[in-house]
Amino acid sequence: MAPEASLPLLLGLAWLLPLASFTIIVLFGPKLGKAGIMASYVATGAIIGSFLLSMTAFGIWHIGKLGIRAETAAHAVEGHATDGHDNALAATPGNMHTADEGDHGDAAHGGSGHGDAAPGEHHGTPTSLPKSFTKDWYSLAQFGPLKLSISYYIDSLTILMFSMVTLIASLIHFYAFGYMHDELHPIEDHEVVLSDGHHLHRPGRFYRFFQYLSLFCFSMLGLVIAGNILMVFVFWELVGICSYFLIGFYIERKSASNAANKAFIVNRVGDFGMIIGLMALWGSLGTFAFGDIKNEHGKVERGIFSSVRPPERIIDPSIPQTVTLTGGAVYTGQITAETAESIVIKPVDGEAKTILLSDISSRTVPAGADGGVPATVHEPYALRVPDGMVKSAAMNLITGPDQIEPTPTQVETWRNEKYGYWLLVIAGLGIFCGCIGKSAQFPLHVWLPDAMEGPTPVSALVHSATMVAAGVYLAGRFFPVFTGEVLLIIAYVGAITLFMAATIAITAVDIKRVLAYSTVSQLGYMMLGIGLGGWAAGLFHLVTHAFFKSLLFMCSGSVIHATHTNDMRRMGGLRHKMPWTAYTMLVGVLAIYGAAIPFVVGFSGHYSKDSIIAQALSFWDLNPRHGAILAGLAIAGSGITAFYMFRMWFMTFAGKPRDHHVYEHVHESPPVMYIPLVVLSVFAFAAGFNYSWQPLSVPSLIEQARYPGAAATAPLLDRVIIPEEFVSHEWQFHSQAEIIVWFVALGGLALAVAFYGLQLLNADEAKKQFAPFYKVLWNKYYFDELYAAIFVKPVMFVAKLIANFDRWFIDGIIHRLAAGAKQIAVLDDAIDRYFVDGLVNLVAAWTWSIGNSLRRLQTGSLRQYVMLIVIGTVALTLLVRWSVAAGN
Amino acid sequence: MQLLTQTVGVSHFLVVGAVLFIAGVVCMAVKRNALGVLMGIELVLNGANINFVAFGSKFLRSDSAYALGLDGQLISLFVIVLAAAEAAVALAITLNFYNNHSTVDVDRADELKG
Amino acid sequence: MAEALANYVWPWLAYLLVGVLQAGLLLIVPLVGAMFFVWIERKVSARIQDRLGPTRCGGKFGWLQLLADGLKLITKEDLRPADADAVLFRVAPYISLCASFAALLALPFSNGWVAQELDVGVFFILAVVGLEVFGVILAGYASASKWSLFGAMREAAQVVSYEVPLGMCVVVPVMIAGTMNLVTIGQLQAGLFTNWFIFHDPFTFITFWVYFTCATASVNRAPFDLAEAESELVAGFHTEYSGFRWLSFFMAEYGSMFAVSGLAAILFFGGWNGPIPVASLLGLTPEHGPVLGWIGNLLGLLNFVLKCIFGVTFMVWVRWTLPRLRIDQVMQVCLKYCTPIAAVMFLGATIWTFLLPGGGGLRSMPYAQRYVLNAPAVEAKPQAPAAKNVAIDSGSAVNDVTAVSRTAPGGE
Amino acid sequence: MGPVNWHTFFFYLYALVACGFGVAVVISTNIVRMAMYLIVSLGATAGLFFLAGADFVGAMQLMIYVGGTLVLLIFGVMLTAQGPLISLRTSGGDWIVAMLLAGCLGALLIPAGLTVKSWNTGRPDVKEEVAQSGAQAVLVSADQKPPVPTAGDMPDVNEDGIPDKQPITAAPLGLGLLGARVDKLENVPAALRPGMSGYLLPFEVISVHLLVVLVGAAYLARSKRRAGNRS
Repeated sequence: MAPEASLPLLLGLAWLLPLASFTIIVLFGPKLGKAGIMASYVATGAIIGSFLLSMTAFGIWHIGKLGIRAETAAHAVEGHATDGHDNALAATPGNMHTADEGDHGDAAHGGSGHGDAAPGEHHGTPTSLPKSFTKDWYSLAQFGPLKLSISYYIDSLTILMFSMVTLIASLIHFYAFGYMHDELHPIEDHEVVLSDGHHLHRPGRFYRFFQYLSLFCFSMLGLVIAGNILMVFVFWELVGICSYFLIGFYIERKSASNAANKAFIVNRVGDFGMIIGLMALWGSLGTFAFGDIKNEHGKVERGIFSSVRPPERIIDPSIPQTVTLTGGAVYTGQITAETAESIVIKPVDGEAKTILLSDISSRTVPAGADGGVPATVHEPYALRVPDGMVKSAAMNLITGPDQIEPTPTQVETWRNEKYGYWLLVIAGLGIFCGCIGKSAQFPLHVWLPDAMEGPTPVSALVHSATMVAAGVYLAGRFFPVFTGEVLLIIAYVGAITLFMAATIAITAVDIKRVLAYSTVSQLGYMMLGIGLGGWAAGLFHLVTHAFFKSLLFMCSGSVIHATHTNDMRRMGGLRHKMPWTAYTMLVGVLAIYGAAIPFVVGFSGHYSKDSIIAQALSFWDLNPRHGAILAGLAIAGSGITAFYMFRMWFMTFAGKPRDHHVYEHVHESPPVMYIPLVVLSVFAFAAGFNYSWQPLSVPSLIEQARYPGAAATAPLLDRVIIPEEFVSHEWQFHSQAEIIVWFVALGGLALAVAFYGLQLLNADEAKKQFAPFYKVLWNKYYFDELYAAIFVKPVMFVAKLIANFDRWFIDGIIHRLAAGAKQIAVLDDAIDRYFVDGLVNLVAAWTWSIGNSLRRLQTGSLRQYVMLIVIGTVALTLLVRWSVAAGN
Repeated sequence: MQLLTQTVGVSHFLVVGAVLFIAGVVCMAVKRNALGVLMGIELVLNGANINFVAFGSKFLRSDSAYALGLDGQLISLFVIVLAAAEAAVALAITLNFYNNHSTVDVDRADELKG
Repeated sequence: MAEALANYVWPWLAYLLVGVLQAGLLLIVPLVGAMFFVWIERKVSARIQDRLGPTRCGGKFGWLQLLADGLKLITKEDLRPADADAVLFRVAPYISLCASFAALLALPFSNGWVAQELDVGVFFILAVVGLEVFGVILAGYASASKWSLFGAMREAAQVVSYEVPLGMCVVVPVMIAGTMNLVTIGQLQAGLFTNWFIFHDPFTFITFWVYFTCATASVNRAPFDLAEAESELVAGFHTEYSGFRWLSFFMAEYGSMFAVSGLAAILFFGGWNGPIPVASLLGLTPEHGPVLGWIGNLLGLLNFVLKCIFGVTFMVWVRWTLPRLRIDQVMQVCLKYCTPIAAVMFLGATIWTFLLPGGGGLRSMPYAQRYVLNAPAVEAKPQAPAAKNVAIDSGSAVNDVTAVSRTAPGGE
Repeated sequence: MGPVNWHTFFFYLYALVACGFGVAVVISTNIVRMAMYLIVSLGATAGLFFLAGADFVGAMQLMIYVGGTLVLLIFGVMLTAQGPLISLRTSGGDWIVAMLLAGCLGALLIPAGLTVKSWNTGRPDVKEEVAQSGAQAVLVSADQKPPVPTAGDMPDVNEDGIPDKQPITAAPLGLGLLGARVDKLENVPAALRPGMSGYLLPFEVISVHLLVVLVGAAYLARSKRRAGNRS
């Protein structure tokens, strides 16, 4: 079965399996086994099934790639030669990426090969695998230009996400089976005090938890496989609602329900921006689809990507060109139209002529001002404001009442005057707003720590693989659409987020909150990476982080499961009691710390974080001002990360127990819980490697998904250049990053050891020393208070006003109306009873009496009837005769 | 004797039909015996039939172009057949009536009188 | 004939004379025929019972026996029960007699020798023969005697129910001939005896036997003579009768026997046509002059009467051979056997005639050609030589059949 | 006086019999006699039909009506057998009323029959009709067009207007019932002739109706003697 057929099938099944299990559990939840214990089997089975399917897709993808590699081996050599990085800036991405599919394996590039063949530029061999498969599965509706369809967009990134999500989700399902074990029995919730002073007693919700998990996985997978942004939005919201359900799993707890509401509402803010982005895109491009989809008429409809970064070379029609044919004929004139196989040239004298590209021996374009390629020539896959945006921005410029559609030349000139560029920026910003909300970036990060109210497996899922990953994933997906300005904003948001969250994490004492803030800051890293043009780096970090963060969360969950508390101040020395948890968690900590022997080997976090830092450095190199801030924040963040992570580990596991009462009851978690930890720790260690056999290395997979084309430019800002990513693989940036990060992180580690490991310094004194800072950090920069003051209180006030208005004014009117209606009804009733009914009864009485009198006519005597008939006949005939006689 | 020398026309048949018809009606009206009533009906139908046939025949009238032609005979055929059917049902009813009341007096059949 | 006579006397007198003459001729059948048949019956029954039968009066074979019987019956006293319904009692026998006599009106004794040629002759005869039972019922009722009443009731039930299969059987040859005019039917069977309808196809062959059974029943001859079942009801409906009225019942019975036999002869046995068309071979046809035509017709008359007598004798033979049936058996024979068989035969004959190649189709072409097929008139089809013969030796009465083929402008 | 018109003569004969016995049916009180009178009247009516040139209808009349009335008679005998000749007398009032009504009806119907002039006498053109129709006129030839009356439903008549040969009506009637109106052929263009439906549908309807009626009659008349149901 060909990949273009098998991949959608496999992934689609993998996507729908959790939905099936969700449906089953919804329908028969409590009846599945005792207290719904079978629900976990169903859900786990489903997710494992989709994991296996994803792995199969993974395999198929690589087999396809290997085929290509085999037949492109020849190109490998000079391909390697051609993409020497020094000439990369001048080289056009097109020819630069043609041949280097084969050499992702070389470690010289820090594992992340760059670029991949563009869809159009494949060697058309049967084994060649296109960059991405996209197609409509099912068209929901078509309203004029608005086409709603369920489609898929599958490239290596999709497959990678599928594998990662399903793997982690399966492990979390296993883990949750142990963790949620209490829910099998009726629960007495000690954190809920009813009005009568008793604790809440409720039946267990085991099956419901797993039903939510299944829905969650379904939504996430749907978001990943989505082929158009509308579908993305739908599943985006589904993910949101699932997180709402799961965070508010202990719905009776005030804090839990508050947290759920908070998460949901905060996400709405982001989604509002996202909707704006959607509108901007659709209103100007008229499509939701990512890639080019061949519609039922066999006509290829341009997707968002290819309309923002057109794959063909476009030349300003206003510039005359010289075209030489193989026959020797030479034409000079404007290119009025250019398609994939032919061009239409209009000589200055004479009429337009269509020429097949195959006949063309050479095309010369007059050089631009700077002697290089003229500015008016659009290279393939370079960012370009789509005509739609230009038109919708410059509509009011159309001259003449009769003109409806502007001419290509007009469009071209408007585009050169930067019309519609803002629309593109707004679209990008809108999409990014959604990402901010989902992955808890700087202004909207407040919901994530509160989300700790949910059961720990949920936190693990939310924080590693699904919810927050969605934001970064979408940012990565839309990377080709973002302009330089947007990218810069993304970078700033990420930097601020990572630093702020890291600092807050220093002072947190709730073990899960520490992890939550570390998640926020790591997400900041990813955003920073993407914003600096380090697309692959950001997504790479997303993957590795998914592994070790889920590991960390599950470990903390295991700890909480044992100690029944989140407060690290009551823990300590637990490593004696629960070795498995302790050391797997240590692996996780090392991974996020980025521990490594420089240039030799390291944990997964090491590679991903370093590639981000390297990108930051290369950015710094190109534009010093912004670069200093961003790179500085990033590097500092790594140090802080090291500090608070080790602080957490020491406080939890090292030293001697601070709360003996807790310590007594601590016990190692059951195997079903710590076996997933082991598995994950392996991944957390190894996920970042790039192997000589590259298919399994994450970066190369991500590279295969890269959308070709030069980096975005920021024409609105002066002197901001987004560097190409492969630049950061150069030795200088690369080595710099590794060394700097290594030392900074080591510093953080040393501090942590000093404070909490060996107790050389007293944390409380430091607390007093930096009281003001501490206060600010302890209160999380007063964000919640700020929002409460700015948004919540006014809203409450207005709501009260409106409520009063409603109660007194509108209700008053309605009550008056009701009273009036009642009166009318009474009157009406009287009329009905006495007038209408009277009338009807009168008629009935008449009918009855008439019938009664006519009754005697029916004597039952046949012969009288006969006589009556005769009389009737005679009378009738006489009547007719007389009438006729009267007639004439 | 003047009567016998001129040809007969439709009118003569009509008169005969009328007489039979009236006889049938009176028969229906005065007979208390259900069978008598039936015979009255037969007479009435016959009167009607005579009219039809007379109208159908073409040499009974001076303007034979306007005669019914075969239609008259066809209709009278239908009438005859229907009369037979009617007689069958009526006899069956009478028999039932006789079974239940052991008489055929139609005046006794007035259970449903108002 | 009437026209011919009208040249000499007043036309009304001429008509009167002709009418009287024809009636007289026909009366021979029930009056003389009845006596003759009684004699035959006696002789045949005697032979069957191994006796001699009447031998005394008259010559060797008791020739005069029939006359003696007539005299005896006429001179008998005419009795009437006291509380009989006088009028009906008197009228009843004459009704029967008139019925069976009227049946002879439409019976062609020879080519065109028919008292009143009716286009619906078959029908007419059936209807009139059916009327005979009327007198029987009246007699049974009027004589105010249980036996008579029972006999009458049986007779009524029997005859009324046997009308159904009888009609069905008669329809078969009518369908083949395409007309109910007995003369036409007879002419259609002219020629060799293979043209007789009984040999037309197997179905007609079977039909004839069913017809004969039903006819025997409808004229209540043995074994269907329950109306005068001597062993059960003294003498059935004519228990109270005597003398000439009794005689007229018998004349009616034999007359109707003659009528149904004649009908059978015309419908199945080619009427006046002999097995071999001697007349037309000898040229005794109206074409060769009226006198020869008359002689030919005389031969035809002979044929016909012989056939009728054969039929009657057959009935007599059956009577003295078979035992009498019970009333329920009679009904069974009628409803369970004759009716279905007749229906099936009708179906089969239809299929044979119209669907089978060489089935012959309608024998009377004119309607078929001019109206049904709506096609130009041609001579009869080769499979139907009878129709050809019609065209050859068709007498004055045939013209209504052949005229079309002469006058119809083909396929307008 | 002119020559007696035998057609007329027979008409008056039959008419007298029919009317007389019809009235006799009304007057008589004995059911069996009524039946007999009725049969005679019906027979006379059949004769009238023959005179009107509708001999098929006449035969039908004889067969069906007379047969049907025969059954009537039988029932009359059976149902009035016990209590010999019981007759249900009718009150004089009924008689008077009925007679009044009969008078009204007669005053209505008989004049109605006599009003139309063209109905009072037979065809005046009989003679030339005979002259030109000749012996062949039994079936219509297409060159004859109405209003010249066409044979097939019109017999030859001699100078006294007596139909001396019965017309052929059976086949046209049968064809008419089967859907081919041979008597109307001349008025219809040849193209339409196959499509002339005639009376096929009514014929079928009547047949089904008859079947249903017979079944229903058998059902009604079946003997269901329930104990204590005899009043």
